[in-house]
Amino acid sequence: MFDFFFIIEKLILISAVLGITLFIAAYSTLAERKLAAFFQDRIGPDRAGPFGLLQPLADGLKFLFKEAIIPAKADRFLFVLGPSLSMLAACMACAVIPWGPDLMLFGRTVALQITDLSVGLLYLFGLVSFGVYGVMIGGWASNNKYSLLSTIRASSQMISYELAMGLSLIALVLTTGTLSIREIVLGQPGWHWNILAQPLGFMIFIVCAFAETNRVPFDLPECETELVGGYHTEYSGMQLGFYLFAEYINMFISSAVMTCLYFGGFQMPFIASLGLPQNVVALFGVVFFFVKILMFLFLFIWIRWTLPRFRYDQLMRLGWTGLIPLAIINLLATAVFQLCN
Amino acid sequence: MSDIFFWVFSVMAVVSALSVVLNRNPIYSVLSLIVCFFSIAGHYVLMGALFLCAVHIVVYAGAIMVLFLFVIMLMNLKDVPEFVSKWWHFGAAGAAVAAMVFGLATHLFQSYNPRVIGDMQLKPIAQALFTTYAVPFELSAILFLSAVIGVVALGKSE
Amino acid sequence: MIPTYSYLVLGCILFSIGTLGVLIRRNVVIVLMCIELMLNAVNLILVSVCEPVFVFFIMMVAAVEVSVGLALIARVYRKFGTTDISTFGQLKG
Amino acid sequence: MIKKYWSGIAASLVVFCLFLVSISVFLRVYQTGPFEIYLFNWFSVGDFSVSWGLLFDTLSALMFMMVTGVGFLIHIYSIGYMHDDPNRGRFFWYLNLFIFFMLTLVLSNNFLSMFVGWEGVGLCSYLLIGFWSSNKDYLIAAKKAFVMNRIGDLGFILGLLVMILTFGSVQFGIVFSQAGLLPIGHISVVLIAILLFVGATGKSAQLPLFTWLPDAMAGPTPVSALIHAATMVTAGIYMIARSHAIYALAPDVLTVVLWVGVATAVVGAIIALRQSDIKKVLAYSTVSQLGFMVAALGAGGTHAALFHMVTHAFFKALLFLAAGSVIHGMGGEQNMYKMGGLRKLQPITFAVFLVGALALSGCPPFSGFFSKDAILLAIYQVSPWAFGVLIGVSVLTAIYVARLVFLVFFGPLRSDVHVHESPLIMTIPLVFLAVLAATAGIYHPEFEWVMVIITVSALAMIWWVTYSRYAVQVKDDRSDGFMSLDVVYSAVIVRPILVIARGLSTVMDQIVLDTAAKELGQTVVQSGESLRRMQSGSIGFYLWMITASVAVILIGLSIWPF
Repeated sequence: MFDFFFIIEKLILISAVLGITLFIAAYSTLAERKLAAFFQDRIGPDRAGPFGLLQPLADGLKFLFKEAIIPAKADRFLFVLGPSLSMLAACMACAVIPWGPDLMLFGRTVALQITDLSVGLLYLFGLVSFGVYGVMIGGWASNNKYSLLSTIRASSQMISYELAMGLSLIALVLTTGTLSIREIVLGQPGWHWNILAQPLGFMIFIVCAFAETNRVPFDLPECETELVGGYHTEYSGMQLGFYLFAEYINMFISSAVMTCLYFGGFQMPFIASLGLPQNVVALFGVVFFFVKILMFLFLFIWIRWTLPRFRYDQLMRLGWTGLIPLAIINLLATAVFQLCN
Repeated sequence: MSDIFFWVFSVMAVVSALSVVLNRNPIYSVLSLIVCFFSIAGHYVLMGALFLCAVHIVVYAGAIMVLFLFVIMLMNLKDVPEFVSKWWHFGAAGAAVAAMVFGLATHLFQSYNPRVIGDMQLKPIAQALFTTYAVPFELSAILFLSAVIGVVALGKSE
Repeated sequence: MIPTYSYLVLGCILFSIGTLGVLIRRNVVIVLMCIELMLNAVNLILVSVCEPVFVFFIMMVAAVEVSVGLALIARVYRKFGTTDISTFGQLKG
Repeated sequence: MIKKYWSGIAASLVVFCLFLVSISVFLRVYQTGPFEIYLFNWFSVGDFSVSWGLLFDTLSALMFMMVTGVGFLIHIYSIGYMHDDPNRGRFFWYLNLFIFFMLTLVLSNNFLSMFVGWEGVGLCSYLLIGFWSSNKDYLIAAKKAFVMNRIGDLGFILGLLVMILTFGSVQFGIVFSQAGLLPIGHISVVLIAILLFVGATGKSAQLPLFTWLPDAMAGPTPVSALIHAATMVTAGIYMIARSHAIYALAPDVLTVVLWVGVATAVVGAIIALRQSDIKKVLAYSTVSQLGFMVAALGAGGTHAALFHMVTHAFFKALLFLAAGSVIHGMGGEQNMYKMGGLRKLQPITFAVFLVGALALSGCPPFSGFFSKDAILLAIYQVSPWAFGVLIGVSVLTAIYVARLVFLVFFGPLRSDVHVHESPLIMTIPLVFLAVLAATAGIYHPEFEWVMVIITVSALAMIWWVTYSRYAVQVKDDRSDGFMSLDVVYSAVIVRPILVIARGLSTVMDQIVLDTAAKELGQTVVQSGESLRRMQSGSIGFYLWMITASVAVILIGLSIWPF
């Protein structure tokens, strides 16, 4: 009944995926600082290792060895639960991303995906909404008014932008006809990327992705000028590290999701006509996938150091009176288009 | 294998449901209810209703429970006495529930006919929703719309 | 593997726990949550007899009920300053 | 600019699209015959089930086209008429809702969904009559219309029940084919026919339920034109025409229908003679013309009735809208004795009004002549007496129409208002309607030359006589209370009942009944007092009661051996 090799294969895959995710998330913190320095004509961190390449390691060790203070009036259990939930939700999203085409190893077909859920898109959507809990619980448990305020901001912002995100996803599902991420990727070979069918949907989605990851220009929950440090004001040590790290993981995952949904995932144009062996094709696919993801990560960082932050009411107005009607129009147009076909 | 999961999920569901009812801290009640919903979602997976599971999580864990958490955080509910005051209320509640379960049991167990769902696909459900149940479906859309308007009207401060 | 009546029994247990909560809790938010629990118990039984469409309708109604209910509760809280169910008596006939 | 008009434009566009649909439907019905569209199953109770469906045959396609066509023109007109009303969005909302319900009424393939439309148009009428809700009189008029209609609706509902009991269905096809198997004068068929006619009496403003219609003029003028002249009031006519298979089996009922129609025509025309409010004249004239149609139905002249219904829709809508244009120009004045000489100040309105007036009074080249002629012909074959009465009514019609025209458009202006012609957006629909009102008769060009000569000479005489009386030297003969049926009702029914009641109250009530009633009342009050404690307002208590009741029911069910 148990396929021993299957288990081994999946275990290797899971650890590889988690490792790569954490690695990229760690190094995107460095990239963030280096790029910020570049944009501001500074040098940036350069002390830890050559060109500061060991900086993430140093940061991680610092977080690990600092004392994790739990405020006296905080709810101890929830205070610890909050960052853990954030981290968990961020990491769980890796499970349905198809990282590349199938490999042929030792006579077995190895799918480079932890699991191909038939409702993968809904799974991702559920995780996005689940991510709200980490912020809410942590902020409430801190028993600090600034934390609570930014918690309320964060959660209402996430809920508002989830709507527009869901609507743009429904329009995407109308064109692809499937909820499985793998099938969505396979459905856009060569240059037939979904961005061409759903340009407006993609625009809405990327704005919502920025809002869901609390990145500038939507980083109101962590707005230092108004709310001290945001929902993690009271946090320190590794728990704070979890919150900060979860943000970078979310950034990475949402880049991967956007690539899969709208930019063809691991699909590479012209590769099919070269007649290469399948494993090589798969390797190229993985590399190309990561190239696209890195470009999105660059976009995230670029925007952060370029745009100012919204005011809170502007943010809400953009969500409710801008994006949601736009998403509904997009959905209707897509539906009509599909009906005519 | 699925036997073990069944028991795990069932025990989780019952314990967390009891925790919803018996916990004195409303926040913990909400969290217990979330756990309970996740274990019910686990049952759905066991029954092969993957799509229902996903929708269940998106709707309940993703939307409804967030609302509860929101409301409870906004109102500081520490000062409300959590349980009914008179001792006989507990007894009466137990009796009423017992009577209900007895009545339910005698009826349901005769007509209960479980079916193995296997792989409950999205397409047949959607087809049923848009053909056989088209009218209730549209009506529930209207219900939703009126709820949205109603909530906005209620939430507005005069 | 899984006994025939298991889901029915589980559903009934959850349902009665929910009912119990409705009857013995005084915080109206918790009462609403217990009603959600009851609805989910019913959902579980319905899924086990393969009626997915009804589950959808119950979910829809639950979402509507919760949003309107919570809005009402927020309103009542603003007016009376409490969510204790035993203090609401304004609609007395 | 656009912001001010967008609600009207959007609403009009919708109706225009419907009108295009109606034309294509009509052509299809004309070419390939009637067809039905099944929509969905509404509900099933036991063996009885009702489904929604659309039936397109000549009758419904004709109504479809008329409702949307006239409706569209009136929508356009309303854009101009309501342009500075702060609530015009709501107004167009109601108008569109009305069109929806009217089409439900006309296009449904069974009596029950037809009844939904029937109630719906009543509701819209209520909403629109009371549209200017700051005026209390208008609200009372709206309520009156609603209640009067409800009396008729009760008849409709009872008729439906008898129908379901007899035939087990409300589908047109099944009901009519099964009714054909019953003998002539079968009691349930007669009952159905009478009860349905009661319904039609309410909706189509027949004696004795017509008094709501003149009061309904409280609404904005386009509403009067659309609902209370062209569409909703024809619902009763449509319903009787639709169920003529049933009426054919109940000849006695047909006689009743005929004479009710004749009486309504007479009463309406007489009252119209002495009104001073321009819209009231037109309202009573509508009552009178509806009487013509009902009389034609009673005489078995379904085609004549429908023909008159269509032409009447055109010229009465035209007249109302032109009257609206007059009122608009006069700054809201509706009293004809304050008008006069508008022929030079509002030339377009005058021209179209004249067309409508000639059509209404049955002058030969215009549509009214042909349809009225057809009705009179149909009635002559059944009852010469009714024919004679209706000829007299036609003369009365010509008189009050001439009076209206001369009072409004001729002579000197009898007030100091600055009168202006209405904007193009109002006059263009008027011109369209005028063309229709003038030419709609061509589609049924059967007439006797004798009738033409008689009519023309009679009209000429009437117009000559009335000219001197109302245009040259105004004779103030208004008497708004005269023959108002409300007065009659109060004298014949309400007063005697009050007198009898007063007499009874001294003898029976105070001595015999009071003690009994007091005791009974005490008991009720006391039991209510004790029951009132059930409604404690406490949600917790209610939840307890619910749970306990469910428990009791469940246990009862399991103990009871079903």
